[in-house]
Amino acid sequence: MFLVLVIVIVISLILVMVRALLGPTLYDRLLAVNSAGTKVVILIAAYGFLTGRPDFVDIALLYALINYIATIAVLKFFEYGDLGSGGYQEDDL
Amino acid sequence: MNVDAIVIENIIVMVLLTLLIVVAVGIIMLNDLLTAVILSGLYSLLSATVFVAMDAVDVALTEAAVGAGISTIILLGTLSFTKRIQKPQEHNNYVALVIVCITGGALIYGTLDLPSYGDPNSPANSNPQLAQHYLTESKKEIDIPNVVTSVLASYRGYDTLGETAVVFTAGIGVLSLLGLRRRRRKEDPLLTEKQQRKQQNEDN
Amino acid sequence: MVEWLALYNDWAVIVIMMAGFYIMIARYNLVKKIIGLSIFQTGIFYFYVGLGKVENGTAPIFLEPKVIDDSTTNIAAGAVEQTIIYSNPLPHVLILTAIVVGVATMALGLALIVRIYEKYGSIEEDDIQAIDNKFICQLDDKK
Amino acid sequence: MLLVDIVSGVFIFVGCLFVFGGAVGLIRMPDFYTRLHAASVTDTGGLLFITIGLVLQAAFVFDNPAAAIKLTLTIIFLFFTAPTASHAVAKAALMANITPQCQNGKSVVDESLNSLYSDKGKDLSAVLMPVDPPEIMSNFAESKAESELNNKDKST
Repeated sequence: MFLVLVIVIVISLILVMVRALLGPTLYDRLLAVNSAGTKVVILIAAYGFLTGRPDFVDIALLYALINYIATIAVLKFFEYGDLGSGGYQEDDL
Repeated sequence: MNVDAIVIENIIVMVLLTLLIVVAVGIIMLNDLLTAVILSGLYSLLSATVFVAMDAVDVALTEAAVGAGISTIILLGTLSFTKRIQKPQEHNNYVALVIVCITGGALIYGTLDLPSYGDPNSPANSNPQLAQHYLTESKKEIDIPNVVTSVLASYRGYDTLGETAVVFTAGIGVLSLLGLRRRRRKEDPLLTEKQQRKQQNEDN
Repeated sequence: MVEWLALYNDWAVIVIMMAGFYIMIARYNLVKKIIGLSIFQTGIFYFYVGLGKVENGTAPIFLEPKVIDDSTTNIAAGAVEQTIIYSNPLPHVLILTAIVVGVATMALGLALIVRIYEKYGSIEEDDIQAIDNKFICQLDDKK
Repeated sequence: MLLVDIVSGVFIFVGCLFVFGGAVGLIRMPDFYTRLHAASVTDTGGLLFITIGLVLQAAFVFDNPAAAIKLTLTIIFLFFTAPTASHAVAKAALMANITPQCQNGKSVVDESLNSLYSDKGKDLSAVLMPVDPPEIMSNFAESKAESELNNKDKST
């Protein structure tokens, strides 16, 4: 069961990586990398079960958080060209 | 654990390493720097999976926090201060390719003497003074269930101290290079009055 | 394991390292060079950690024997009666140090690149060299 | 024991279908917004089913409640973060004027939505200039132009 899960996730990881390498726009690549991050979270969790030690789910948990931060940082760079400026404020609009 | 399980684990590691090669070649081929940064984030994601598959869970944790998180963000910060587009290179650098192929060939020739992957009798894994000592004695001597922690903090504590010194030095270097002079917010005409007042309050 | 596959991981690691090496010597963009440096570094990390992997082993965190249930269908079933094999923890420690130092190095290099961009207005190596050459020629003319 | 295996196996199988379908959709779909739709399936549906199956396994078969709790936390975090990330990607793409592909050569995006977001985007980019020396500002404008150029073609 876990073996099937791991194989399916690795295959879909390959498909997503093809999109990340081919993607016509940067947003496609970013979307593919974000999706690959979710798949890696599942893969790490499933690999722990496959080898019989499910103690290492911490890494998957950490990854779920870090992946989100990286995606949001890249998007902020896209929108403002800068990481330092703030987001929307009521005064600005 | 039977033989099939070992083969399956090895195949997973092989597939992941092959994917890493593909991503690295993609970083070579693509010209946009932002694309390269995004792909290097993907590279760190995959590399943590490789570390988990190679039983190095502590390394995977560090790589997750440091490789995927911090390095992506500092690369983006650099891009926000500099240019985003790489100047296109017309010619391929054949001299570099030849040098790389020769070096890689020499290294591959060197690997023929290495022990095979996962060999329990290799010198690194069977040394009674290092690996075996840590695995058998650290429960009695340090009493921490995680061997990596006990080696990192106790047996090789001075290494970790030196690492901290290196990180501290790098921090001083970055601060002295970039400094605090970037905060010229008051001169910016685009800020609204309310924000300026807020900043003055902060500065006071 | 098939004989020639036993070294496949080392070869893959060498290809990764050479990809990073190629970026470093063939691409003129400095940020790209830093990315290549980090790829080269990670190749070395895989090499070290791969040397520490032991067949049948698990991560070097001591197990309570009751953690593994005998009747499960997972791979490690039946490992309770045997002595549990752990992978070699020493490469993990070395690589843990190396990752943190590598990121510190990268941050320092990127700070240098930002300074270079402020001075030269470019982060391409050939542009910077051209500007340098022009400057040196001007100095020679003054003499 | 057998019942738990069957139930978690069904959950994991359904989740595998979601993940694989999402990956295939990411390859096969024609333009960005439909790909986004396909990828969101992986982030929520596939993750939910697979993780429920894994939680069942961890709690009842492996007898490891700590892992089950951590997996539940993973579900909770990803259910907050994954839709947020998808929404942010979609909004950023809309503000960068990426138009959906369509058959008549006309944009499918609703006119009111388009004007709402693109106008706001222009205003914001005028207001939120980087707070830095002038050369950086010109560089910013240049990079905006370059990004619009880059959105059209690919950068191989």
